[in-house]
Amino acid sequence: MTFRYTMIGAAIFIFIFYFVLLASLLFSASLKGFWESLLHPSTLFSIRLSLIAATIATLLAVAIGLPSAYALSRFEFRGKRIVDTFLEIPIIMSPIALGASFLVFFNTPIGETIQRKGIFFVFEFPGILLAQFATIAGLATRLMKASLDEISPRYEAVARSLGSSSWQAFYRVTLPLSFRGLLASVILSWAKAAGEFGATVTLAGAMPGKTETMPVAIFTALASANIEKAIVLILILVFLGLVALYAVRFTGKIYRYD
Amino acid sequence: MTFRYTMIGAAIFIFIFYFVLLASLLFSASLKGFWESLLHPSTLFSIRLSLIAATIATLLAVAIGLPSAYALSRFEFRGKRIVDTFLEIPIIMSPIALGASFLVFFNTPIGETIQRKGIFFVFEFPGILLAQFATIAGLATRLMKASLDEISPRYEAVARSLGSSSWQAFYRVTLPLSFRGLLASVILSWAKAAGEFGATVTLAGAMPGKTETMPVAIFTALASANIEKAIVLILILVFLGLVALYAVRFTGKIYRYD
Amino acid sequence: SSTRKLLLFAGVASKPPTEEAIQDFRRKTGISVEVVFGGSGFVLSQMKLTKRGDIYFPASSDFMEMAKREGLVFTESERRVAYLIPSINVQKGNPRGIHSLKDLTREGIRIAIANPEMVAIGLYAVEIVEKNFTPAEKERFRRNIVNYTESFEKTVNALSFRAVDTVIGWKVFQYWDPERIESIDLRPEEIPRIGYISIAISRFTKDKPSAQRFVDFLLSPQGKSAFRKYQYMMEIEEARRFTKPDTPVGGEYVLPKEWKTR
Amino acid sequence: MIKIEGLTILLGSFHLKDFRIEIAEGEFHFLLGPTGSGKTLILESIIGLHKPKKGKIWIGEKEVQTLPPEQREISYVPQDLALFPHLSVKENILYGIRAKNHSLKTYEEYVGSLVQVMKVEHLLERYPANLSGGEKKRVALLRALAPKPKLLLLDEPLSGLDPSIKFEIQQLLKTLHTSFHPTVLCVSHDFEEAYLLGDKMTIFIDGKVEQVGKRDDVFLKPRSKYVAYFLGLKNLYRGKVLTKEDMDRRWILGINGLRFSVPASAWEGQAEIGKEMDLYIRPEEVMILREGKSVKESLKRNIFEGEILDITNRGRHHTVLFQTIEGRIPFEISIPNYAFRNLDLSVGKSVKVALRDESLWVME
Amino acid sequence: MIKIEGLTILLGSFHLKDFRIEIAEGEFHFLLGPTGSGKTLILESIIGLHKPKKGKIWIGEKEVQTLPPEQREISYVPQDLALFPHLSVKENILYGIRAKNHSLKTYEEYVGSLVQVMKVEHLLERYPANLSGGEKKRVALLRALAPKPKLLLLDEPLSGLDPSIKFEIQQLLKTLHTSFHPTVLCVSHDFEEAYLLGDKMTIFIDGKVEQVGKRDDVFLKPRSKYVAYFLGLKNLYRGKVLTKEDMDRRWILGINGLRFSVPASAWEGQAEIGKEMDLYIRPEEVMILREGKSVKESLKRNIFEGEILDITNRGRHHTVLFQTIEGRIPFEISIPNYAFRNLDLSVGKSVKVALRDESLWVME
Ligand SMILES: Nc1ncnc2c1ncn2[C@@H]1O[C@H](COP(=O)(O)OP(=O)(O)OP(=O)(O)O)[C@@H](O)[C@H]1O
Ligand SMILES: Nc1ncnc2c1ncn2[C@@H]1O[C@H](COP(=O)(O)OP(=O)(O)OP(=O)(O)O)[C@@H](O)[C@H]1O
Ligand SMILES: [Mg+2]
Ligand SMILES: [Mg+2]
Repeated sequence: MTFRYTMIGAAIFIFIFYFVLLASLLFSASLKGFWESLLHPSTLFSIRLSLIAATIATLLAVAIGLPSAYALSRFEFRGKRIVDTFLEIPIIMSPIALGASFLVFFNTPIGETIQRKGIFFVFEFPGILLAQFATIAGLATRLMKASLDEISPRYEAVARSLGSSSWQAFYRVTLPLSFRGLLASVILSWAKAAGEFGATVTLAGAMPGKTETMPVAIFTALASANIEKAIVLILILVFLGLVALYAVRFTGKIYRYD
Repeated sequence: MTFRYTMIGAAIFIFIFYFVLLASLLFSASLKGFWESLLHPSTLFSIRLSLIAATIATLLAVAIGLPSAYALSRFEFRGKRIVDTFLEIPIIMSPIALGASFLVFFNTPIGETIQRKGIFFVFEFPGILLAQFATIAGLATRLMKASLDEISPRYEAVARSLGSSSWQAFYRVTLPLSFRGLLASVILSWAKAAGEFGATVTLAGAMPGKTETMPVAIFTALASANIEKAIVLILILVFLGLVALYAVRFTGKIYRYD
Repeated sequence: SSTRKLLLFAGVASKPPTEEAIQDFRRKTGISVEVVFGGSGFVLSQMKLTKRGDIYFPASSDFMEMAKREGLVFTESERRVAYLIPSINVQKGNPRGIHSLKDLTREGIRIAIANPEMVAIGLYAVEIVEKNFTPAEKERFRRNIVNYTESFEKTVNALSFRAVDTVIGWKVFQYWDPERIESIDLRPEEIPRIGYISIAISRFTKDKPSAQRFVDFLLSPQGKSAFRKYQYMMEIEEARRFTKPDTPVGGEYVLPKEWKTR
Repeated sequence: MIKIEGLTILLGSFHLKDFRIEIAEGEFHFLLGPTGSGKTLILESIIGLHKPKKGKIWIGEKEVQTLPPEQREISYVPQDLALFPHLSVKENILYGIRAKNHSLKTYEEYVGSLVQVMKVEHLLERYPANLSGGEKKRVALLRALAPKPKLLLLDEPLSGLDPSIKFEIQQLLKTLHTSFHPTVLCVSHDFEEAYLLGDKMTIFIDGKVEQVGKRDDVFLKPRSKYVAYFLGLKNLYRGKVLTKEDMDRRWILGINGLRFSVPASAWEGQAEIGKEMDLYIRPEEVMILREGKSVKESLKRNIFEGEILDITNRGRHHTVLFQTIEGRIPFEISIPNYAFRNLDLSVGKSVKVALRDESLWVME
Repeated sequence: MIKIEGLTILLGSFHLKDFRIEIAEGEFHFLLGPTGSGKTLILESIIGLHKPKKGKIWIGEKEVQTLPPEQREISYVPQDLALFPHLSVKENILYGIRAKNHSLKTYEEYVGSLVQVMKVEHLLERYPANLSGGEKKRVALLRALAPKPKLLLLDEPLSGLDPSIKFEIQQLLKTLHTSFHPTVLCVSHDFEEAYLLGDKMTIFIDGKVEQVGKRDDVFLKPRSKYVAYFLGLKNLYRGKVLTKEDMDRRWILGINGLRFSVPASAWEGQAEIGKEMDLYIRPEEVMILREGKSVKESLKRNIFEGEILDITNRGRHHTVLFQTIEGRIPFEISIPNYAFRNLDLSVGKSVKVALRDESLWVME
């Protein structure tokens, strides 16, 4: 069975690779510094800011991504392939480039008008949301589409033949059926939003007490040579992420489909 | 049909969102500066470095990710779920945290030994590979697993019953059948590696002419307040990414499966 | 306006004293200052792209030169805030036994310097090397360089993470991470220049008087005390103790061609 | 009840042109066609899930092709049933009534009797994942019938089932139809199923309606070779009308030099002498003659001598492959086991067979 | 040829204990069981794709359970065929010979004759995507047979096919087996299929082997109610042995006050008086008596008077639901169409029926 062991061995290797990375973080953190850094007001602020921003950004991404995912999963329409391709823009685009593009955009006449007449994004809280939204919208849509793809369209077909409108069929049938998968997508997107750095720091800036999310705080801690704090912040971020991942695993499927 | 239009509308919105971002970059670039920056030796170096590094990192990720993906797709083994969970570590971990973790790791006794006795990663070319590998290994494995999942295990079953060993069944049947899907996964991973910034800059540094990949060059351009150059570099990076995405779309399936 | 607010673009390296000074300033004047930290050049890009901000406070003098050149700040508003002395920085306990500039040319020493084309301390390092090394020593030194960092705080990181054995940096580094870094002083004749950090008012300011008040505050004894706490040298006389009496402050040094990467 | 005209579906490489069908109130109509012939697409067009290229659809007096599915009052049981896994059996059943905001009160009695007929009382609180295959089918049918649809569409309700469950569902569908008389359009590729359950059927091959009619009209009188082939009929031969006799009440069909006397009633149209036609010999109506036994006058017209080539025991009956000596025409004969035991047949044996008039059918 | 003992499969909630089977060289053996009973898992265990918990498997003289699949010399045709889409038909067929590094030369003649029997000469250069359903099956069978496996495993080769294709493949499998005598283990849930093709069969319900035997032994003499139910047999009644007669050559079975005279050969074991047994009446062997016509002596033992409750035309025959006046026992009778026409039956009519000895079978 060397074939089997080779293949599984590779999988175990990847696991060990990431595991060692996490372990070395733990190994390097000092307990004393940990509590000190954790309970520091600026750390608490960053944690709160990250949680709030990631949550709102995720909600926005779901609000726009769920219908998009539905459209991509169920309908044929002109330009579907292009839309689908564009969902990968945030993957191929370096986050810093993404953030810079926003700065450039807000420097164009349209962008300026938006900021003047509407909401200020640059160096403001909405900027964090925008950066995180841009980073996760594609991913969230993709993941939710995959969840919806798993639900046979026949359920909706039957619901509609029984008198439900397309909206009702969507929220009475498709939504509950794909709920677990959607939830997992949302949690993963949330974790990614919470870890977003490049676009956030470029668009919203690293402003302590204002736009300094966890990853940005890691950056400033590193940049001001505060390694203990950086490690603690990384650990907190990874912890949050792992909790999120665990939550994803936990959301196994309830229903067996036939 | 307002349901349909709402859903499709959301999808179109996401498209426009990313499209406007790209358009504003184009709008802001000056043609003269473009050629100048593009043909500058340091830009050409960064492009070459990015292409080489991303390619090697992708090859490494495939070398380890393909067997892992196979194991995750076909075998049951203890700890499979944990391995699967760890593939998402790079998603939940901020790239900057990932890079910093490597710095921390190479600061531990094990890490130091590796560097002293073996290869130096920090601020060196292998560091780029390591950073990019760590960023894409999880994604590449996930994507390749999805491609393999699409190929019914019955093909292998039949091949083995006809006398092929498991290795032969893998490369004579599973590999050609999933080739297109694997290729698409590889290209997407490559694009992500090419766009990797946070981990690379933290681990491998930003040494012009040595470890300055495209995204790092974008950052240094921004960090040296050279915005024109940054925009041009972003455009080049996005162009490379779009070519890769187009290549992904182009690798449609050849075979209809029954 | 009623609630006056200033936007400050600041180099992240001087984050702790800057934050303290801002607090003191608000307590004193009621004007709050929002600050975008980052690499000095990176925040300059942000200022340029967003056409916002009242004050620019880079952690490295060269970006101030660039800002002045590009007309992003009022040239006449520039004030020097603190003075910096270059030194050799090594890992705590000096495991590689580096005691002098010459030791940097030893085989196998891993050196980082800041990018001399972007960051002032990088340029200073080059000048130190050019001035004190023979061509052969210079060659060995250059072989030992493993990284140009894009900002000088990254040089500190490199040392903190023990990614390199030594960096040519500011003497003040040792106070930022005293558990991991110590400084080896250069001999006074080896120091070509005294570095400094300065502050200036941005062209994009909408409230120049308040901005001016902040600059003035920073230069007042109260403002300076915040920086002193972090061992910055706030008067030229303090710096002169480590140099020859005629060592210039700032000024131009043209990067020799061989050091150019782009 | 339902009428479709000019239905045209174009989807990728699939083309269906000008499909038409008409189903009377209370009829159990089967739409039969080979796999991939577009049956499901036709159902989906009727429901409104697929937008056909062209075509008109009436349900009752109403033209419905512009209505959304939820207003067409058609219930649908897809092949995979698609019971809502997150709802209990009861909630599944009541889904349609609730979706239409109708009062449960008015449906109580009707649904109650349905529940009884379908024997699902004891399942009401369970979830679909905990039902057996047959139970699932019953619940799906019940869910479709509960909101009293004007039309019930079934997509291959009997395929892929174990034989015992299949039998149970067949019985149930029969009972259901006799008790509640819903108008049903049922799709299948299995003629036997359609024969057992359907009043009428539409046979539909290669995008063309080949035959519409009562089940016996189709079974006993297939209109074309394609239909015959689809029904799995054997013993088809190309022949030519040689003469007519018995005051044109019979034709003589020549095949390989043999003369078959076919009643003119076996063909609806007029057949001139010289016309080429297909003859179909129904295996279960061929009689193998016992030696020495007398033969009825009416059977004497079509007596052939030949040899037995093969005998297959099919459990409930035997199939004998017979070949005429003259003309070497092989045909299959199906005989009941008790008759087979009496006949003492063996491969290679020479026997005479007589063709009953009921065994003969011609097609153009 | 192949022998399996003590095969135990535990997989999630699925349990199979101590399964055993034995198949002789050249036998066409059917493994019959309801959906989800574990048939595919058994096949996979034999091939070596699934590692069973316990059990020994011999192929020929060799114990194979520790060998990897490629060394077991078993070919496999899965339900979905799994023709390699990236290989032409020819390459598909030669895959096995190539995989074993055998010389193509030595197989040329054999494969050539297979290609001819299977009628795929004209398809060799095509790719699987361009084949019809029936063609695909043929190629898959050919691919499995080409490397001369010791054993051929078929997973539901006939299910999900259009009736006409099904018929074609049935014929082909028959031809194949008579021409090349491969040892075949075929899995199915359809008894009729097994009856038509199989030499022997193993019936396997709820994790238990219920009956093993020749096809007629199973069909005519089901060993238990479960088997009978699985075979889709109707007319099962619980009765009690009342007396014996005719020198113990016949028993009298009492059901609802009626007395059935059953030949002792209808049960292999000894039955004491008072024992409860199931009686099965085979519908196609029941005779409806024509008024006034004389009855053979042997039939006189089991004549019952009753009423016709229902008549169903099943196309190739009619089913009559008959109920005895005394005891009110309902049973189905199946009669050929020509007999039905002569009998002039109608619902409600009183008739007498006679049970041939062949129609009676008892089970414990
Ligand atoms: N969404 C689609 N896009 C393209 N072609 C399709 C689509 N849906 C169905 N088809 C094609 O249309 C044809 C008819 O499909 P349909 O499902 O209606 O057949 P069917 O008669 O129901 O077959 P079956 O008996 O297998 O259910 C098939 O050839 C199928 O491949
Ligand atoms: N990998 C698996 N893990 C858990 N349970 C399984 C697995 N594979 C099969 N089973 C279960 O084992 C049982 C037997 O499966 P199997 O596929 O052998 O049945 P089968 O008799 O071939 O049915 P069918 O006629 O539907 O093909 C089923 O209940 C199935 O759900
Ligand atoms: Mg269909
Ligand atoms: Mg199976």
